[in-house]
Amino acid sequence: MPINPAAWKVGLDHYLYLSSLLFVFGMLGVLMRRNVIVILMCIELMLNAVNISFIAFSRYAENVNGQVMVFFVMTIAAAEAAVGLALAVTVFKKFREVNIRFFEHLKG
Amino acid sequence: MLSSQDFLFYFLGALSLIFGLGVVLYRNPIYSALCLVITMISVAGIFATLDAWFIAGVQLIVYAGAVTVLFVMVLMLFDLKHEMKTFSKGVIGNGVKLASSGVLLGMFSTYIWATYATEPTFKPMAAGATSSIKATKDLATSLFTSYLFAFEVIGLLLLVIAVGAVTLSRITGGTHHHAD
Amino acid sequence: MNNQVLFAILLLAPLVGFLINGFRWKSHNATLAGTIATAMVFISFLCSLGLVSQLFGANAVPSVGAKFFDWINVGGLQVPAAFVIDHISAIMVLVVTGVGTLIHLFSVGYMSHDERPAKYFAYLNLFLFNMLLLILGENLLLMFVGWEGVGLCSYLLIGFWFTDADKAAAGMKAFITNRIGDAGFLLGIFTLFFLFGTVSFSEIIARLPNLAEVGWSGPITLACLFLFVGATGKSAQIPLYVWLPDAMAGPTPVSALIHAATMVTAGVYMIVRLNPLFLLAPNALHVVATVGCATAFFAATIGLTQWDIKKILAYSTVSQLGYMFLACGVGAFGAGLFHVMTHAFFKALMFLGSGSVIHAMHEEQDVRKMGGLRKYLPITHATFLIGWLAIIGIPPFAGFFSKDEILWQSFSSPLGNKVLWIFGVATAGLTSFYMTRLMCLTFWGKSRVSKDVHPHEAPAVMWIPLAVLAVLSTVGGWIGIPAVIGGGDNWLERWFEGVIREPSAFGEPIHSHTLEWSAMGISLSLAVIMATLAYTFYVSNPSLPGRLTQKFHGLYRLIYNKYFVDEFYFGSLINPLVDASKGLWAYVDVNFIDRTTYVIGDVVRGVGSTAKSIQNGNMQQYAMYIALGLAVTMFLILR
Amino acid sequence: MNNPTELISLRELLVVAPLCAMFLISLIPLLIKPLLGGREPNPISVLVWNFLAIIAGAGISAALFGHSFVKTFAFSNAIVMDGTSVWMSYLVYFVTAVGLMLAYDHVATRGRQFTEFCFLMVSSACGMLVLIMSNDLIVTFIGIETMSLCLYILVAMSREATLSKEAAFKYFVLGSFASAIFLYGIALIYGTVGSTYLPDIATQAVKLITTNRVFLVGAVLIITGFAFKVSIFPLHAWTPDVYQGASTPVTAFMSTAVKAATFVAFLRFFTSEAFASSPHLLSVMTWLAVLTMLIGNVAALMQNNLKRMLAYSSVAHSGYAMVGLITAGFGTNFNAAATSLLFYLFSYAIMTLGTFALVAAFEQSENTSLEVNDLRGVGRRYPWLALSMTVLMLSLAGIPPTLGFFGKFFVFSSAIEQDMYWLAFWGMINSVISVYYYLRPIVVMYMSEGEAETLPMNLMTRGTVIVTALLIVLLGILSSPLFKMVQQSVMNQF
Amino acid sequence: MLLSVITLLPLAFALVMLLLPEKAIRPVALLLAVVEFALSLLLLSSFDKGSPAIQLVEQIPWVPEMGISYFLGLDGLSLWLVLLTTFLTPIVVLGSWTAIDNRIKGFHAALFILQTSMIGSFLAMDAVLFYVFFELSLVPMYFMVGIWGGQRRIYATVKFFIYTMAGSLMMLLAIIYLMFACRDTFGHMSASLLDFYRLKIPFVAGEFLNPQTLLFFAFSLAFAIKVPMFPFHTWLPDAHVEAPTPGSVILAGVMLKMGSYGFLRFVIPMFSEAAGYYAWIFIFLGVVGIIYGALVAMVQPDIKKLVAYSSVSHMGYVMIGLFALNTYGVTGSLYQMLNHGVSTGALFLLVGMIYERTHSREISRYGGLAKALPIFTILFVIVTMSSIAVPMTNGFIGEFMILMGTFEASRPFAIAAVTGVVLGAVYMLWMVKRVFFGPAGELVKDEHHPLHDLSAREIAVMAPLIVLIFWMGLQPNFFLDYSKASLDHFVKNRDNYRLVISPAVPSSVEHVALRGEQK
Repeated sequence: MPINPAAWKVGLDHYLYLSSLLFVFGMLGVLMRRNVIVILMCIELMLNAVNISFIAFSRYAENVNGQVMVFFVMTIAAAEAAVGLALAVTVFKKFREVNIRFFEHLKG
Repeated sequence: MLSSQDFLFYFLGALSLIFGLGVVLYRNPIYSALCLVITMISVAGIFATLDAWFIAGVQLIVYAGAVTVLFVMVLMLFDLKHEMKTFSKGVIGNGVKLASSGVLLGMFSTYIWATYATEPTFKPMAAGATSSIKATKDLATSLFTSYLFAFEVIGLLLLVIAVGAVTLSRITGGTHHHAD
Repeated sequence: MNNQVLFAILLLAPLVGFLINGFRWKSHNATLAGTIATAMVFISFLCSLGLVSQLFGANAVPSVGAKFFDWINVGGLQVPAAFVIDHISAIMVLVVTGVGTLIHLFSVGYMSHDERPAKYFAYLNLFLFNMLLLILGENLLLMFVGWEGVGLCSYLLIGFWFTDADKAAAGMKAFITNRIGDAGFLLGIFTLFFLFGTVSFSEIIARLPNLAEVGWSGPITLACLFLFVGATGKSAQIPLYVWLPDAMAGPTPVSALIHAATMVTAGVYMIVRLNPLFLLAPNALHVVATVGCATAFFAATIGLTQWDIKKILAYSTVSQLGYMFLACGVGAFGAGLFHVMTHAFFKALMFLGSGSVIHAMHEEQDVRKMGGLRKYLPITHATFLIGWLAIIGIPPFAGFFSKDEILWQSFSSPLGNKVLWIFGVATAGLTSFYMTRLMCLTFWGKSRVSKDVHPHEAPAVMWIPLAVLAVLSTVGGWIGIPAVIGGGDNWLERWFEGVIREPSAFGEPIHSHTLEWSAMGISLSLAVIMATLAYTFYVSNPSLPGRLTQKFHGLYRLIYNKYFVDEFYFGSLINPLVDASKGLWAYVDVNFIDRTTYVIGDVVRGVGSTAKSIQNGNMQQYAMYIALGLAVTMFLILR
Repeated sequence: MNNPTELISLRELLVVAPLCAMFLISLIPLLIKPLLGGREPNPISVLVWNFLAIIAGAGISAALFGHSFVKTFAFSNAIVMDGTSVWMSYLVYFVTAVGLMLAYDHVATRGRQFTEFCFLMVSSACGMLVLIMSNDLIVTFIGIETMSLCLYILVAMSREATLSKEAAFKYFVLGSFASAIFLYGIALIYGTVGSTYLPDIATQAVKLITTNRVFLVGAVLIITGFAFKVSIFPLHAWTPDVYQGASTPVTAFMSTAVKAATFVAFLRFFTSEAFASSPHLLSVMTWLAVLTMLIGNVAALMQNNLKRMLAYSSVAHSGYAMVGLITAGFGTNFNAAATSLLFYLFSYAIMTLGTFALVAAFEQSENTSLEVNDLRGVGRRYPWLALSMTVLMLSLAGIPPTLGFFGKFFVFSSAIEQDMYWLAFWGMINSVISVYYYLRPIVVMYMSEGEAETLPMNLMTRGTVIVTALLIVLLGILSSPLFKMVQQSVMNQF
Repeated sequence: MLLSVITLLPLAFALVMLLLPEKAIRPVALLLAVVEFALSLLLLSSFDKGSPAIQLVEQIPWVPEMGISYFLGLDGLSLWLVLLTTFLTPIVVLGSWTAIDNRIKGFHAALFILQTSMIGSFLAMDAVLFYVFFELSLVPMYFMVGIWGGQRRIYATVKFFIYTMAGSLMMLLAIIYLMFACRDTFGHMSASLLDFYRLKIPFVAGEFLNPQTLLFFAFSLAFAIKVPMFPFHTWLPDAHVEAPTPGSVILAGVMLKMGSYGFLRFVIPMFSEAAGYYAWIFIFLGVVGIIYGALVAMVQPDIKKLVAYSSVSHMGYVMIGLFALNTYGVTGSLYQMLNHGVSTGALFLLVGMIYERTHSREISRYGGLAKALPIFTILFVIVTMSSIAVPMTNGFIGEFMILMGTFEASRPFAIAAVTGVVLGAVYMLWMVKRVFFGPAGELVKDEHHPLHDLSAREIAVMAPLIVLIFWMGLQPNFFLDYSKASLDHFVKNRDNYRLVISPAVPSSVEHVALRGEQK
């Protein structure tokens, strides 16, 4: 990124960088954390990252649809969180463990 | 010369990134949860800098409010000790994971840069559009016209999820004894 | 009675006999079976007489023939089931049916104690049917049918007492060796067909070009050589003669009929039939002459040392067949056929005689255990004596004329030369030596018969054929009395005019009565000398041979073991082939072709197990695959 | 997008009528349950209600759209009802009905929560319908989510204690991971195109695909999202685990319906021929298809657990379907290719339903994990089941004159029509490999010694097995009418 | 109508088998098989020898969108193979009377399904229909070997199935390609052979990557595996040895012919240039197969395996005859297919009979059988003679023709092939000697279960075959006259081969517009 003041002027691209960075953070979390709850959190993080680009694009295109989508995404994210946590509870009740390394009965 | 809005962006962006990283890195899930809250708040702030006031609000309420609380509650429910093995083991595995994420990030940013770095920054909002009421009104309109169907399906989804979550919570284990 | 019917009866009578006896193969009644069989052959003998008679007299026709049905019609290949009797096949058909009848008759007595006589006679009739096909068939293909048919029958008859593994092996050996010849014959047929577009003898001969166009080599020569390969197989010439001595495993009448009188002469007959063709291939003729001469001499030497009465006769047969080919090779086809006839007489006689001897000695074949049988078997001895005189070529017995004709032709013919003649004469000497030896050891001298054997003369059914054959081998030669002796010209030559051509294209034969007389004298005197020599060896003072063999021990062992030819074939050909096949099976089939399929399977399984191993239940591993896949695909797509 | 004045018209309601009808009727047993004081109502009644729901849905869509395949947009073009929608919705109805029957019979699913189970399955079907009809990426996303979230729960709802929970959780995490990626793709597409409306994307793509890399990135992300749902090679890893862990009826349901619905959405996304102008995209997708077939088959080769083997084989089959998709997306003769793909989905769905139904028929308790060798002696004891199984296996292997053969035949013929010989060649090689493991159950059933143990007398399941086997043979021999219908439904719809 | 009846009736029979009670099955099956044979004899009367056209045609659109039709037709090439099939089936039923003792229902059902598929593949005039029957025939045979087979039956049957299928799938690709070639040439998709023949497929001599060469080899692979030709024969010995007697009879008698018939019907006429250009490969492999098969057969310790390898050798003759590409060769090959069907079928039946008595096929344990079982011996020797092509048996005509054709095509190969005549005699007669002659072997002389000679049923099984052996040997014209027209047409117009339908009926297939117009 060229170091000239113009480049520091915040534009659409900055928001997109931000969102992709956050997205990748979330992805890394999913890939590397072992605690299922944290994994769920990281997924939420990814969704948030996506939302940033949605809003940025919609602001950029003067087009409100992006915000609508974000609205949907949030709802679905909430739903996912609910189901995910419910599942986590069920799994925990069974395995007494939230470390995903314990869920490897199915393989091969 | 950077405007206040730009400073705000950098500040919030840095905040969200740092705490986003925190979510990933903190050994203790509780801390992760707290980082998540802060990240979400800062993301809400970023929404605000993009004049999406309503969404920012929703973000605060739904995420920072409901969802994270849910997480924390579940964590409390499990009341886990400070767990030892936080990250996946395996040099190669982690190497690949980091590498592929890195490559992805690289590609995202380069292509974004290639496409949008040269673009002019945001046009200033049209007069009157600054009032969040107007924006929210537009949002509502398109939500109930162009996206009516999606909206309805979302409703259906929520209902189903409600049922499903209840069901899940009341699942009873195997009636027969398991083989192993 | 028209010829069609005559031919039909002539051919089908033996077949009917075969079917009758074949379907009552279980019966033990030798007399009945024998009578049926003999009657059938005799019927066809009569028919052949009836047909041959038409070639004589005022309104003589050159040939009589009959066509029954189309056997094969494919493209240009038209093979009718057509048969012909001309001056060549007339002689053969008479010999075959006539001698055949006698031998059938003899068998009635010989096989009286066998347990499956009906089967035996069925085979014998089948053989005659095939032999007639061979002789009368108007085209190469029918001849080939008979050709393989007689081979099959000899296989069945040699292995008649199949419970003895060696006899079965001998049959197999005969069939397979013949098969090698037949392969050559097939190729010959193909070559001729694609040369002349037909397989019919008459048409082929009609379409022959003259020597000038053909030149001394080329496809015709190739065809002749192919056919000659067939002949060597069937007529037991070098290198395929090995089956004939073993073929003696069969019942003795079979040896007489098939392996002396008829089948083995088929090769000669085939060459004579195609003589105009062979006259276009002088190189082929040279090969024929050389092989014939070599076989004659070679077999004769082996004959010197054998102890088994039938083996001696077998080798003499090979040697005599060599003579016939020598004749054909020098272009004296008439002489060849002449010798075929006389040889049929005296060799059948001697085989049957030996048969009666063996019968009398209770299946004893070793001449060392015989001797002095003259007083036990007077008739057999008398007839055998005639046969002996005939084969060593004492005038006026049959053998003399034919053999002398051959020797003279080999000397005088433009295709002949001195070397052939010298070997021929030498062979004559050897022949008279080992034949005399046979006589001495079997009939003369003092008896070496073991006490518990009481030789007795054969019944009439067996000695009558002997008598008849004795007469024939006495007078049989007189139809071919050479001009020098008979004053008048040779009847046989006139008979063959038109159907058998002279090798005149290669130059003039030598015409000199003095030379002919002296040649005759030389061979005759040599025969007498060798005979007396043999007599002194084996009657006057029997110790001589022992000392002689001591002296030339190595040579003796070499000859005694038939030059180790069988061993050579086994060591150099058969065993390597079997081992190679085992190798092919073990290494090529199992370890290569089969293995490759396994290898492919293993590769697939290998990939499968990797695919299984990356599936290690770890969720984050799966997530990693997703991320990795995403990264890679995106990179590849956006590159 | 249309103007907000006329808010919603009857026509639009009609388009969603089947969906609504099905969903609302399926709610009824759920409402009955509280009235019974939380006691589980009689399962047969629940089943009947849900059948009513399905029949209502199917009937309405047949009555309204079955006769003529006119393209009807609704809700400001968010969804489209065309021939494809109608036909694939029939498939979904069929599969759901069968799934419910299996669930009713199966020990792992028929229990205190059968009502909820049925409800969730039907609502998952609703999600699929949305997915099939959707004409807008965001709607597609919502459809996928509805479908999947229900499935996560369904997988977990087995009575079996350990594996099902594990499977559900794995499925959930990976699924939401994939849908996050999918969503990011939507975001980028939205940003570049300015809309998520598929026709807009199709039109814009022609220009963007060459000029705008971000658009392509978005496309790749979306493809990845779809590929996960239909388990294409690097994203297939979840499939065997989940299929094995889930209770067999659920497996049957999701291995067929999910794949079919997702492939339709995938197809709609690929409508624009613009993608053909990105050569790398084609080659990469070709390789993905080939690898998918290969990995699926060779891994199935090594399995002893019947369910797992079938799971891998279904991976391989989505590879074959992928061939059809590629020919549709990159070929010149879109209709033919789309027809062959849809036909293949039909045949695949029927075969797979049959096989999993058979697996269900053989499961004594919810904990049985059926090995291939457990089929010993079935040939003697249950000749009809064995015969049907044989037919199913041969059909999966693509032996004529079964339906499976014609499915493969059409797919590969459209591949050859587009000169994609390489693809067809690999397909053939793979079907040779696959023969080996498809023959194994037959070998065990008929040719190896041993006695089959007595099976629970679950009529519907056995009925399903036999009926599907019959269908396979009949539709195989009479494949032409089916093919013609699919063809007409596709004709000029995209 | 007749063809469809003959083709599909056995399917109905198969259903009948499933519904019948156990004990009624064998007689009924025999009856039905005989009925089927009688029906098929009607073909001879309704077949017009004179014309090379395909006759008794039936054509019904099947998948018109792809130009696939249910298209049956009969001509001189297929007539005798169909009859061979229907002729062998009753013999097999009778021959398996005691050999198959369990699951008779299934066995006979499989047998009849197999019959349908074989007849169908001989009569199909539509490539896809042919493929369907061709593949379908694998399934019942797979069960026959797998259920009623010997020790290693499963290995053998799976190998057989996969090996054969691998080949035929490449053929499927080729067929599809040709269908589209038809569309590009004639404007409508078509899988009809008549259209395939009319295609002009570009061929570049000497280089491999051109359509005709690739298609040629794709087809050839499928059929060469089925035949099987030399390097692809590995499935055959296993399948034969493990198969039950009736299975081997059908396998050797008819199924191998499906391969050689494929060459005759598809490969050579459709890809004439390629066939002419690459003929030497096939003649070479054929000759190698003849000699190799004979040599390997010679050293087999197991009678059945010996016969199996002899099949490799005999089918080698068929191949060289076909690729001699002249009247004699092709005629001989067609005739040799029938001969091999009869003789090898008979051999397998005989081997099966002796196996039923002693439960062993080890040559070394036999010997002197001729004394114990005279009738059996006589029959066996007769069949042996036919299999080593002694004149006046059927084998001779075929081999003679083939060798003659090969001689015309290429002398060196012919001379090499003639050695097969000798080797054939070697391995068969050696086997005969070791099994039947010599002193009684261990199996023959043990008192515990003395061997009894052939029963009336077994003689009845063999009788028709023996009769046919001599009939075909003595009256080849009777058989060849039916095929002559087709064969001459085949050879003369090889380089643009056409077939017409007679009586010329307007094809009942209206060509449905293509699968969707271009986007």
